[in-house]
Amino acid sequence: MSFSIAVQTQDFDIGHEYAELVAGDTAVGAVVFFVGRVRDMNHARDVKSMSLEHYPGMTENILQNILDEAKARWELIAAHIVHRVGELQVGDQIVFVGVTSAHREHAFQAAEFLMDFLKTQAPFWKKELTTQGSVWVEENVKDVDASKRW
Amino acid sequence: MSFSIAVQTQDFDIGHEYAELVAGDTAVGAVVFFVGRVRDMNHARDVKSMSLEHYPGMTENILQNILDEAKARWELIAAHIVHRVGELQVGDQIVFVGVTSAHREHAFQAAEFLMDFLKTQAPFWKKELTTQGSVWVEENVKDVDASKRW
Amino acid sequence: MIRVLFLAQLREQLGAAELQVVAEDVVSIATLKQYLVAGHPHWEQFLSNSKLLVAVNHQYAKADVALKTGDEVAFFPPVTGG
Amino acid sequence: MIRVLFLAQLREQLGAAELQVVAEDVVSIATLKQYLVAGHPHWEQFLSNSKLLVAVNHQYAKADVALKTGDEVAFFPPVTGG
Repeated sequence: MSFSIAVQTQDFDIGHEYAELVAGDTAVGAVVFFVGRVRDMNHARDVKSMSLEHYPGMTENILQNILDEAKARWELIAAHIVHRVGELQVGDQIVFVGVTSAHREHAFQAAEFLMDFLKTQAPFWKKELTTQGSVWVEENVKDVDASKRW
Repeated sequence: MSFSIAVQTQDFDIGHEYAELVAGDTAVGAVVFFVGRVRDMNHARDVKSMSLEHYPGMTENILQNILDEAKARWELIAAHIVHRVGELQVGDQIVFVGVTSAHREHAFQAAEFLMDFLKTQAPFWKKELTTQGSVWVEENVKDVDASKRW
Repeated sequence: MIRVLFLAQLREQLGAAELQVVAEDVVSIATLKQYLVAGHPHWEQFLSNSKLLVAVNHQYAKADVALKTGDEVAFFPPVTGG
Repeated sequence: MIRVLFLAQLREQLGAAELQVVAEDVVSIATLKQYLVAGHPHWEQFLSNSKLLVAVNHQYAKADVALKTGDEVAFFPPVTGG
């Protein structure tokens, strides 16, 4: 796969993603993965489930831009981004970012960069169904700050 | 498993490690994984295989110390370290570090911290079998520097 | 025609997902906003939100970007994926 | 008795993996090193290496740590795992 993105309603399998990411490449010394999941509590709201909307066409453009930027900044062998949309339950997987490199500092930094920019640039929106009704998730100032360090 | 370490000759399975790490915990919002692998080239040496020695007893102590330190510094839900010893081939997995947290910055930082300290503190030694004979791997100055940032 | 989309919370606030605007009516994002507010005065509070983001043809755009017929313009709140 | 271990490359350099030392003969890591070199002069170049690490009872130790009978002391080069 080398460098690829996917926006999908289906779940993804971590063992499978890992196998695809390292397949046949003996130059890989370091693999870093990030998985984001729906947690049961967000800003003191008791979350039951969430609905994830995106902007088809733009989402893919932005994810590709972010991936290209990471490739330009670090020595990467492969990178893959998967983001789910639609209805998700507590404990469900939302996003996968996997990066491989010869060197661990490149893999770690690229994975953090991809997540920081995905969080602040990619057109996804979460609406949580909580015990107090449905709530659009607000922009997270920590995410905005995190994206400014790169 | 919550917080645990393992030193073993057997291989480990990433899908299984991931499943164990997140099992039944709906507070997990972020999972970060690191996998280190034997790569075919190290400092311009053509690597065929490697032999990994450790200091039984001390290794477990140090890994436990590092894990305790990470728990004290960040809000972690679970963390697991697996390190292999013995004879390894190019493409084999060497080390696994997995961390879960409610927050991605905690998971990323703890995973990097664990790897930086494992690299500079845990008593493992690599001897590479290369096309030019066998070579003890030298201390990596970059690793020492990386461990000083924490 | 220019295709105008409202996404996520903004769609619910405006009660509109999409509309078509004749290209001669607008020359930039800024004038498109004025045109929309002229037709729907109660949209002003939402469209004047300084946090609102705008994309033209699937890339982020500033208010002074010139628009032409066939363009797709989207207005949406700060993103919250990941 | 104190159990003394030499690990990894140091074991190959000294040609020794382990030996036992009577506790009265040594009082610290520093004097243990002197004792070892007195018995094996060709070990000096390896045991005087400033990068050499020392552990007592499975924890890192400094040269002035006092030793007692039953202790396990290990000398080894910088670690290279991960």
